[in-house]
Amino acid sequence: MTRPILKEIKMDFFSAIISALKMIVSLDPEIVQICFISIKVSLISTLLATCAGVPIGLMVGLNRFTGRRLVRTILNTLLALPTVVIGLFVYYLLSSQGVFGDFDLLYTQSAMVIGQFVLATPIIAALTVAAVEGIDPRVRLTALTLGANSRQVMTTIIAEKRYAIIAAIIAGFSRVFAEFGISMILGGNIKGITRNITTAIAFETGKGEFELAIALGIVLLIIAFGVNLLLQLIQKK
Amino acid sequence: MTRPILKEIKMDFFSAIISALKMIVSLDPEIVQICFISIKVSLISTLLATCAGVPIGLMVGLNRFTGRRLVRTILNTLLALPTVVIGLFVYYLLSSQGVFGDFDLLYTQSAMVIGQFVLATPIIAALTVAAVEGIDPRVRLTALTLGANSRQVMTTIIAEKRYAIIAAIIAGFSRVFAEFGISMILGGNIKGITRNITTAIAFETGKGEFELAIALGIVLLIIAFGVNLLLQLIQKK
Amino acid sequence: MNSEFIYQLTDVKKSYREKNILDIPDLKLRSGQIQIMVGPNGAGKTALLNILSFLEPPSTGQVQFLGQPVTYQNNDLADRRQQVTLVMQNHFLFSTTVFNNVAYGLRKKGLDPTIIKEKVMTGLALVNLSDFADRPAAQLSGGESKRVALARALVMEPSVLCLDEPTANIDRRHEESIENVIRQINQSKGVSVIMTTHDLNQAYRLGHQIFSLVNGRIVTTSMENVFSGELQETNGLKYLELKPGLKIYVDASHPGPIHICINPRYIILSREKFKSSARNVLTGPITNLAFQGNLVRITINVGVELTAFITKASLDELGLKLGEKITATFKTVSVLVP
Amino acid sequence: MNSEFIYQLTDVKKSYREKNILDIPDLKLRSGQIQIMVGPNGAGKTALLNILSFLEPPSTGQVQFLGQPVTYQNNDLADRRQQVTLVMQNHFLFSTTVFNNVAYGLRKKGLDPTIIKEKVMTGLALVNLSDFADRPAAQLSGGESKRVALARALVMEPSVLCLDEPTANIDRRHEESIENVIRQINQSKGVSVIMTTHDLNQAYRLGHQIFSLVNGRIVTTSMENVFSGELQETNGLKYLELKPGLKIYVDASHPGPIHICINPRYIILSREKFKSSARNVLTGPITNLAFQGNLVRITINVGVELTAFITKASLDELGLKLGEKITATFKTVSVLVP
Amino acid sequence: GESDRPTQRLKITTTTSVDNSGLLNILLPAFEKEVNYRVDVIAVGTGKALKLAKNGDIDAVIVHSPPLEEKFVADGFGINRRHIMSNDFFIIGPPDNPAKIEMADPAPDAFQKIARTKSLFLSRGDESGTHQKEKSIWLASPMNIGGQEARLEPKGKWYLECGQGMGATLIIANEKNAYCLVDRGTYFAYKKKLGLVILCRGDQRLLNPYSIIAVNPARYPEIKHETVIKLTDWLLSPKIQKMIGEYQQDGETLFDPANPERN
Ligand SMILES: Nc1ncnc2c1ncn2[C@@H]1O[C@H](COP(=O)(O)OP(=O)(O)OP(=O)(O)O)[C@@H](O)[C@H]1O
Ligand SMILES: Nc1ncnc2c1ncn2[C@@H]1O[C@H](COP(=O)(O)OP(=O)(O)OP(=O)(O)O)[C@@H](O)[C@H]1O
Ligand SMILES: [Mg+2]
Ligand SMILES: [Mg+2]
Repeated sequence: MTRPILKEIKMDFFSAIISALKMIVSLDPEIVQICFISIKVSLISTLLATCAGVPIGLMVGLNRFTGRRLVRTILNTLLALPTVVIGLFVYYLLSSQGVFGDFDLLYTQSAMVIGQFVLATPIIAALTVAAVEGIDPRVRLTALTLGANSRQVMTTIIAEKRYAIIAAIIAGFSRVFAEFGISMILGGNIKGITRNITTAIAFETGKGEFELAIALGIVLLIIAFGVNLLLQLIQKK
Repeated sequence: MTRPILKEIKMDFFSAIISALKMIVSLDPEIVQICFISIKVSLISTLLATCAGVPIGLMVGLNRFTGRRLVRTILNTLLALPTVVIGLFVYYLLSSQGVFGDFDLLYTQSAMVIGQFVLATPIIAALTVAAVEGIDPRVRLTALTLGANSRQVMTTIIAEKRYAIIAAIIAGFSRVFAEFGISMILGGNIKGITRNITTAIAFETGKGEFELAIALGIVLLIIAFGVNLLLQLIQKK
Repeated sequence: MNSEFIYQLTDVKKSYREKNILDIPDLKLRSGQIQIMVGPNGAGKTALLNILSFLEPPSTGQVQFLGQPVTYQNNDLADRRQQVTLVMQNHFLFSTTVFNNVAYGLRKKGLDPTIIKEKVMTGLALVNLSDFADRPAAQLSGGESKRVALARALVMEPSVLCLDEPTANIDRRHEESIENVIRQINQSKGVSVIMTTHDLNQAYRLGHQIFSLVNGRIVTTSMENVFSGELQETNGLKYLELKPGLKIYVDASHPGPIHICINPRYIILSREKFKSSARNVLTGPITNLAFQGNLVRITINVGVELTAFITKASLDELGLKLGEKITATFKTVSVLVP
Repeated sequence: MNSEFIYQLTDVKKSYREKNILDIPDLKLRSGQIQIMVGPNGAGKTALLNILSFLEPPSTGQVQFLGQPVTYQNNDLADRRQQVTLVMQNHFLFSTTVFNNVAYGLRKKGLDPTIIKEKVMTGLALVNLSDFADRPAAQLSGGESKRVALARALVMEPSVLCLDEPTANIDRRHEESIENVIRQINQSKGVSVIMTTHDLNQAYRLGHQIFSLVNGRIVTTSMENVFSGELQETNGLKYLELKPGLKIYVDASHPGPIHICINPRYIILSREKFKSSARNVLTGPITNLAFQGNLVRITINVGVELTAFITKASLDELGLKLGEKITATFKTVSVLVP
Repeated sequence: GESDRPTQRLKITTTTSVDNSGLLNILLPAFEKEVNYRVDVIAVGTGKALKLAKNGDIDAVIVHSPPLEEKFVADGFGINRRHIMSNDFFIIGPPDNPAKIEMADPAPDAFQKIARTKSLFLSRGDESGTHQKEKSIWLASPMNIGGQEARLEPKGKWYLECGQGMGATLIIANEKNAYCLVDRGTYFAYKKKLGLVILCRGDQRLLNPYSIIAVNPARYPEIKHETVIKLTDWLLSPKIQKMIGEYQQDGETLFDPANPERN
């Protein structure tokens, strides 16, 4: 049971950055695994949340229906869902007594994905609403008069507001990538299976290994930076 | 020193909502205090973060300078700052050996405000960037040609993009209102002083009082809803 | 199926809040023609074009398109919108290149890329912007941008082309070439064109039919000689005083601010004043003489500019010259109050 | 301080990427006048107005404003912008009410609310939109919206008013009243007006001075008779073939697509063809006769419409009538190739 | 609110198990009044508690990990370590007890039975007091099943580490039907939710002693050392010790008073 890096690095605060870089360069298998789990789970949940959140956001942001303002307020309110509460809520659904107990999903990456999906969807939806709400009405009219059907009008609106919608998706990704409560409750921080960067950070913090925790936090930020760069490249194409 | 509500309510999952309403109606002094601390700390930190984040967002979103794309990517990356890492980082600053150790701020509401400020500022800034980046260039030109100075141009841009900027502020508020890591590390979950809704939820969860934790989560959402309604009223004026 | 008319509007009204901005009891538009709508700002021209291009439903009333009533259900509208393309007064270009803008509608149709490319380049050539294909749409001048919007509509080859002030912001040369394009697609491809303009000369040059909209109502007169003012009454005679001493007698019931139109065909020109039942008799010098189709358009400065149409034969008979004084006579009842 | 000229531009160039869109070696604009800039789409009119209203700096060259060189430092610009107001071609209204839009600049000046209210209502009255104060700006028709933008600039009472196609989208009545407003603030308040238009009649009606911009260069001729085409050469003679058989001989060196302008003052009209050194001799019927200030503007259809200016005396002498055939003669060197 | 309480404050950390029991909420108000101090209780794991103490950010710790405590004192960070109370650990597991451990088994033997049958075992794996205790039991020689040689290492798919607090660990163990080591207080707090039952208890090695340690005032002069000493003495006073022994939750005694011999 060796954890060469996690155990041996003891450093002072200002060398945390160096050790973070060391961690990345060293490619310590445990760190690599932890990062991989974080990235995989967060990307999948963000992807799913995008598929749900962007259409919801478009629907609420573009249509005028009664109760629209209420729906918007509810979406905004859901931004304040604490991860612990989402975690507990999904826990009840997935636990052996729960509705989906038969699938035995608790303490798996799938459970984390479900929880993070619940977390990210309202974020992406609410920010998509903000992005498209003030859109020039001529975008829709122009698309319609050039023969676009409803679906095509939507993709046109997305294309016009691509920067703001990608910002919404980035905000969603960042939130789930940095969240901790859901991963802890639904993943269980089980070593090698559901231990991701944030639960590892909490774990090291609990042990009093603050510097190591901060170094892991920097690793997380470096990865987030990489993902952002990637998104920006996609966006430019 | 009794905690009638915190201790006595034991309920099944589906009655959590009812107990949440009961909590609010009953105005149990401890619950009231916990909610008050949450609201007070989050509002102050959001206010400060708005004062910092909106100008930063406007600067980055509206000006074309070299390295702008990098700054934007960094802002987006900072969205992924885990609260635990912020907590630890600020802890080092405020700890008795830290730069600000003399102020003895650790485990006070001020410490929580500082941490939450660090959390919310990049959120508000990044979403403000997204809001103003695609702004019609004529807004700026029209303001300038009507004799507006730089500051007045900014307020005009804010007024034009008010919905998206308020959405940014709401996202910032929601994030700090629902966050837990900073409150825990910097506040210490001290009863009556720094115990807010999220640390109370974690506390009850730790004791196995899941239903109570969920009920508290619902209380949190109800408060968030109220704050959102309020913001909407301000926005409409 | 009666497709002599592309549109038949019955009792169509459009209102925003309480304000009624369109009120059209009956309007039939023939297919295969260039129909031109004129009228003052806020008359409802854009609102009517939005209804004709199925972007907005009327508040009440029925619209028939090619003999079929329009139900304003989603599928119905999608089909119809494929056949009608509108170039908005305040057009919008997507934030991409000129090429992609013009290709937009063709791509939504799912055409083959090589065909799209061909059509787009043909379209850009029509508006003289072949070199602009790769330019970002945001970097065009006002007129260039408008012409791209026109090309984008033209490549769609719709059955009906609605144009809301298509040559505003466009220079004279291109105005002419765009007029030619409009004429050409109307003649060679049988596209029905419905357009608005504030340039009456353009309307006469292009239109098979011209109709006017004033205060949301169709008026049958042309839009020459539209004046507005406060209705006044002295000795039972109702009139509008356009300038001190310049009165136009009208036959109107409701007092207050009104628009009036004087049909230039009903104005009689003579070298001398003559006694008649006509109450409006105004004199002034000729300031403009021009051919207008088979007619001659004569502008007389009677304090305001008054336009009259006469035949070429009358022109020769009267031997009118620029600068000559002449008298215009018309009856109270030929002053239209919409 | 020499304030005879509001602007003096020296060697001003503006380029986007590598493309040079303005190239003005020397331009002086007199103060207190109405100066009108005409030119084809993409000529650089809007780009020049943006420089004159200090919204964009030139790429190179010097701009003097009221005799002072403009440094393009922030403070400098803020001061100057207070004195110059621009109404953009593609104007923008803030998403608030009409009143707030018109009040915008006054509020930024920090004026008293009652004064603001007064000025705004006066401004709205000028453009005939007094009833529209409380309407959201988004709910206006195209022309109404443009008029609000005009009112918003007028209430600022600037020293210089730049107007980029102020009457595009505006109906004839209001066009006239806006022209009157422009004339009036120029005369009574001495405001210098610099405006663009594609309507040459308007330019002649309003302008103290008219100058043309073609391909980013100032040309001294008027914008009547602008043609474009491919320069061709046969037997050493260079010409533009506007239509089959309709050639205009020019004196140009660089081949390829060019614009040409023929100054209508240099066109000689005669009933008969006469022998001369002038190489361009074209014949056709008169299609339009009109007064233009002290001159008479005559349009002849020689295959394209050609405009000539003659004096009233010549008109009487020649006794020209609508429809008559007449010959236009002009020299190769009087065809300007900017 | 904050205002009507003394502004002088004493900051102590305690383990979550003590905080969750509610014991200090009952005890401390009397002390606060007596010394006119506000006592801020910060609940964190043993590792983090000692770290905060090392940094001088708190005045005293209440922890339960003798080896770490000894090291902490030996390194000069803390002084005046006093045993104030104890409770004990249980080995719990699924009722069908696949490893066939018995109530009276010595703890190391029970663990070895689990290892041998490769029954699922969930470790906290977080270097907490409980985890330290668990590791020491894995290292101890079993008595009835072979000797030192026969000792199996906790390794393999059956041995899971969750790195979480006691409560969360219990919940996971319950979902997974795994064995685990749990302290008395947390077990009773969660008992109603659990299908797991106590399978082994009573071994001396399962004793769980809590101590209070003052942060060394020589290192951090700003520490409120005098008050910490007062608190320590007060906690060890007969009246308070009696209260500790009598404190109950849901009908279960949670702590035993201090063993005077240890101090
Ligand atoms: N969304 C709206 N809400 C309320 N009123 C509106 C709205 N849109 C237009 N109007 C009003 O309806 C009337 C007709 O507008 P419309 O745009 O059809 O005029 P128009 O004939 O196109 O004028 P223009 O020549 O200025 O373009 C105007 O008075 C306008 O103010
Ligand atoms: N941001 C830009 N980047 C590159 N080219 C530009 C940009 N803006 C304008 N142009 C080009 O500069 C030229 C001059 O543009 P400008 O808008 O000044 O023309 P204009 O004379 O106002 O024409 P119009 O009559 O159509 O309004 C045009 O060819 C235009 O395509
Ligand atoms: Mg219109
Ligand atoms: Mg322009």
